Amino acid sequence: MAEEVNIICTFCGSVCDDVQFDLEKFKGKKFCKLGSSKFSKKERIKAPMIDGKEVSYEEAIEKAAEILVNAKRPLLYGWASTVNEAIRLGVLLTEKVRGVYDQCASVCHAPGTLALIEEGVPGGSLGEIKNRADMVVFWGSNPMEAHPRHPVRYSVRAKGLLIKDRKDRKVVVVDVRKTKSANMADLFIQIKPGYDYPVLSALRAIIKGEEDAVPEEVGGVKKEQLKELAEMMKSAKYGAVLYGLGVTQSRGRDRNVENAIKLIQLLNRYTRWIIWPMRGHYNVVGAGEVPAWEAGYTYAIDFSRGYPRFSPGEFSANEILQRGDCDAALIIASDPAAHFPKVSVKHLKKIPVIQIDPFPNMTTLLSDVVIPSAVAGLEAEGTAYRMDGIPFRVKKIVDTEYWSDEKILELMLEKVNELQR
Amino acid sequence: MIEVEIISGRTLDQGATVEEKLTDEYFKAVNYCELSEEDFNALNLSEGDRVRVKTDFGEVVVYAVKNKDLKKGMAFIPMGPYANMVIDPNTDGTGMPQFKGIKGVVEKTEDKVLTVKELIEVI
Amino acid sequence: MLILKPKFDFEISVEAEITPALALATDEEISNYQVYYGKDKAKLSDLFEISREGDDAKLLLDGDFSKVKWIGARMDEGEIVVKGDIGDHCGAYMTGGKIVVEGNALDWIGAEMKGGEIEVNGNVRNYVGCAYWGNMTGMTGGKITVKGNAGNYIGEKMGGGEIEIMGDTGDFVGTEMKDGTIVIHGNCGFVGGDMKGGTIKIKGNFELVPGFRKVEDGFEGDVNAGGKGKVLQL
Amino acid sequence: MLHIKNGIVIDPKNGIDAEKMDIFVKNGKIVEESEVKGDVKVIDASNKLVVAGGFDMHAHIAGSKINVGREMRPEEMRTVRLVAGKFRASIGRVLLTSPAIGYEYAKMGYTSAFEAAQPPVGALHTHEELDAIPMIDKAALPVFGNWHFVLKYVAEKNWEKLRTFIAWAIERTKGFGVKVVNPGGVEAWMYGGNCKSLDDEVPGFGVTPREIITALIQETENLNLSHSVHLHCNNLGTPGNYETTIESMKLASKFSNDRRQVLHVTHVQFNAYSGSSWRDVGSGAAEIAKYVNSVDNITIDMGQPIFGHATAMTGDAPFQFTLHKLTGARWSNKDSEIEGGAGIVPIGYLPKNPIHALQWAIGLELGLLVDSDKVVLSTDYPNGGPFTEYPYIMAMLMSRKMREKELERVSPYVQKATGLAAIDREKTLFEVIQMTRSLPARVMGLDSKGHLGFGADADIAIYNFDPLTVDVTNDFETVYKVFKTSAYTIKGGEIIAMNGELVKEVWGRTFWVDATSKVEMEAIESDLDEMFSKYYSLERQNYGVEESWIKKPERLVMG
Repeated sequence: MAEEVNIICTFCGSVCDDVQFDLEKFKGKKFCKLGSSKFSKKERIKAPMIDGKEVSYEEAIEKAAEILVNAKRPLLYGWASTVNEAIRLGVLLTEKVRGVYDQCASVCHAPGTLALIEEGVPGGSLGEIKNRADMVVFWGSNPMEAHPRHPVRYSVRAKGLLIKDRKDRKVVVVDVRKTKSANMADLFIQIKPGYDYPVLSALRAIIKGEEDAVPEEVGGVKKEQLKELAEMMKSAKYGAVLYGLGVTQSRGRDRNVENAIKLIQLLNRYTRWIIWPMRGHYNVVGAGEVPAWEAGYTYAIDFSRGYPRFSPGEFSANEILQRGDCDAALIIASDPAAHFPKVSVKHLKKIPVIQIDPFPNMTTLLSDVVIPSAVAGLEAEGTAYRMDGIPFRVKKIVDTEYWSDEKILELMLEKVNELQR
Repeated sequence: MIEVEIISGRTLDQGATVEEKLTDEYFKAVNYCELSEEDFNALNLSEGDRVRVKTDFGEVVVYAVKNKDLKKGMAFIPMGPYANMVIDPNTDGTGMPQFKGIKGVVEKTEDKVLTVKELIEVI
Repeated sequence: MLILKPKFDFEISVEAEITPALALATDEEISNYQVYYGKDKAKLSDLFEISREGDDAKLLLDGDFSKVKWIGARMDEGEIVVKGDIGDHCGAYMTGGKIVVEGNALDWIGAEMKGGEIEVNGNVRNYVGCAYWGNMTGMTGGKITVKGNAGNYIGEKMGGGEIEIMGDTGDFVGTEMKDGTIVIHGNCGFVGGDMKGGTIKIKGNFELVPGFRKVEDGFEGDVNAGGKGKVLQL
Repeated sequence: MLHIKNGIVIDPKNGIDAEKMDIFVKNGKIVEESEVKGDVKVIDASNKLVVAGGFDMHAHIAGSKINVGREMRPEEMRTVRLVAGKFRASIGRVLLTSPAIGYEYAKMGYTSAFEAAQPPVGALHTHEELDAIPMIDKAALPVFGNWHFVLKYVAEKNWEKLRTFIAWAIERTKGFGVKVVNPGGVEAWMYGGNCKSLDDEVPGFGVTPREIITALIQETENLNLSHSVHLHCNNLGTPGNYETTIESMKLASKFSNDRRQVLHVTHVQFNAYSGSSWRDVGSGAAEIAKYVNSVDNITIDMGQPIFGHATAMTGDAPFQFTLHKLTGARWSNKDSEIEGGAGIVPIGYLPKNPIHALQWAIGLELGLLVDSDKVVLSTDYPNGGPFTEYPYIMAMLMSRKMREKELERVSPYVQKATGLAAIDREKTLFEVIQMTRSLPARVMGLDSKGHLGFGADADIAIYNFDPLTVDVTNDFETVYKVFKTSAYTIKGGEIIAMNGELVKEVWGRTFWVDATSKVEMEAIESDLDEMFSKYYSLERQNYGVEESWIKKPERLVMG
């Protein structure tokens, strides 16, 4: 008899928790393509390594501790694909070695955090979108490729309290290109790359009744079409703007999000609207929440003075690397060598790098110390926050010889304490 | 040679192979540039051809792919090491490099597409 | 006048919150003045060669200071001359005196400054005269002049004073600005955006965000903020 | 083992008012002298005040609200309190990081603080943050008043199911009691509305706040939970709302409990306004005090504003939006599954602002006019301001002279809109100790807290202050200063702080209440399955918090 267990998917920010996993066949029901690849067997980092030579966990961790303690300003980066218990130890470790804590959001949704600082975030949980949203706008987000089950479980086709059918809900996609998600929309609005900000300003002005201050065309969109969208938004009973990296990684970045939030604030004077980011990694929310309660900020945190300071233009990983402002790095649960611009990777190649990850990746190729770890949600348990902040305890369903991130960091913190004594 | 505005971003295949970066599947998932039909034809490309993508920030050789949904002048490269050779690394003080909406040029080339491992060597 | 020269190329950034007042301190105080070099606290003399010429309240920073942050922050009088480039936060919160940077400056120059004067001969990066994260008002007084180009967020949330950029600038010039004047001689990107008051004068091309109405001498807005800011052609 | 020698003890629960006596501690408990032998550490408490550790029964110290508050207010986080070394780095102006919360309470002689609003679906997050707060004992109150299960069972008048659901929910959230925030009003907010009176109908359910509150009191009493219903009233922050508050209190009139109140009404200052608009707004504190003093089944806490920075954060989502519109400040909102919502808005209380001064005066009126066995001292941290200013409130309550001095710097509007200036009453030190120690412990139903009798937890604060010689009405500055930092804070028998300096980091317990043995879970099984599959975005099997996930849980079984 094959044993089936419930698992919580640890790939994307949707954190689907309705998957039944067959341990014998090593296959899950209800997975999307991303989930089934996450929970499939693939090549692992075989053993801890120092300079390419296999060593014990203890030796690798000791070496890592030495690197961190000897650095003037180490960068500890990643965290989005591990659990809160590990992240918390990571924050403590960064504080101990007086380094810089940064996490994957800084190349993902951190501009949303900056917008939160400016305007707050009027949001809601995914269940509320499912239950109430009669209009959903995907702005610069492409769930069909980045969060494949989001439309079914939470947003487009999800049914709930007030929404009984797909027809009860209007779906709009705003993007600079016709994505796969645009195909499922009732309305697709294509804007010129880099013109989210003015389009949002125009929508606000129209909704406010000041359309004479809006030119005939904004960001490649005709005023008539903007008026149509504004009218749709105003007449929705409960709407949700779900924005993605199309907004945060292009011209305007945080100011785009800030402007969208101002639009939502305005709309709430007429009806109910919420806005929420389509967060990428399964626990990138935790990678910001944990440091926020431990150290006051979500990312780009410098501990060099023994207390936390925040400055994205100085302490985010890419600024640090491009300025050559760190002399060692610990990379955990992420792959900056693949996901950072060339000039940032260049500095990473120059300094000692410690990597903690289950899988070999491009960062492995430039790391001096490599420490393989267990896969959270499969081989290790712990807490993770879904994109809407709802906490889950992801599960351990198979045994492994690999150490969990938590165990690795616990020992590393211990070693650092010893070395500093 | 044509002028384009480059967008990088997630694709399903990129996501499905992201934990297997040193495999051929990942290589295939991220080593191409989508162009509009018009631009694709203007460069006299056929499937399997390579293009050199150049911006103020770097250049990279990738496979050319035709995408009927793209407007003329737009180019899409899946997020990853190839896109990152040409995107704008400047964060403008926000910490976030500009991964989307970078002006560049695309031309046909006979040069080969570097593997992931070769790519990191040349950085 | 106190003269500082970097002793070596700094591997990582240095934080040295020094003002012209330091020039009036004793040699020992100057030498032992605490600065930060990564996790290590350092003495000023560990990182810089220190010499004096005369005894006026003036600092001469001779060399590459692009990795040195917070120079002139909170200064209230005296003068600082930087012979090379300068790092972030130069002249932040300053209330008086003068800073001349002969090279380029990084981010946050003159952030939240209330008075005094800053001149940069080269380029500056972002957040010129801006408000720090979470704060409501940027610079409220004084003047910042940049001969070269500037980055994004120039004079955001500005509450007074003047910024003049001789070259080009990036996006979000005077966004959420409340008062004061910004003058741009070159081209720039997005201008305005929830501007409440103050004046922006631009000589080159610019992209005014929706929310402004044409008035006699230029544009007024942003209507989204119920603003009466002015954007004028120089 | 500890021997606290020659201290001047005030212990209201045990009727001790400034008596010189010795206290003995063993295994984290207060014991008789005969039990303490051998290696005993002696603390000389001569001429010092010895009291139980402070107990903050209503503060927002953990969970998504305060954390979003931190995230949206970096300007709050730039105050450095402690550089990392033997202890964690600790920062924050009014909003504090988790380590800072524990440290600041400890430095002030407080040893327990309860999180007053736990969003049920976010319970695990709340517990993670509670687990990150060192030094103190903790607990959290899950929020019930807009939860669809509650609305449904009240509509059906199915009390067995409601009772069972309460037990289920408290167990799943590892919560402590029944918190109710703007009952019905937050559900109405999902449609852009609110419930401003007790008889406004909740859209989609046909029930009223009156029915929700009454039913929740009834079933909380039937379960005889440690703590009563803990109510944040409807119509908060609105002129004229004191009438809604009194009306809500009257809903408790048919219930009683020998041990404790049957209704705790929280941060009443925000619900004690008379008048019909912000132009003629005044104080309704006297009327509320009159009512509370006339009954024996209601307690309140003050919700005292402190002049300076604060952050409004409540489960009262429609109120937070109103506040945003009123002030134009940043606004965060969170609609939360089918459970309710929350909002966050930064705020500052300015002495010269007539409304802020009014709020300040009303808080004090409540503290002065309500009997000391019915009103707990609170700022509703961080809504009214920092908990670190409790000593200010203590001193103000005890000194008319200090109040007169403070009145000089606030808006004169206070003179005409409140009765504060005319109040002669000065609370005694005994009463203030009662309001900060024994009463909150009683309100929460924790026998081992808030006093120094045998068997009590050895949570003790010692202050450099001789109550027999200091004149609290005239030496208010001394009083304020002394209560800011304890001479000793002892937690579970260990010295954790001395003279405002931390000595040792300890980790307190998290209390939670288990009433599941008093109900048959079968009653709601199929409802749970149905509601989860239809309306939640997560699986029922993945909902809730297991005890093993909490650092130091302490289960209180309701017999």
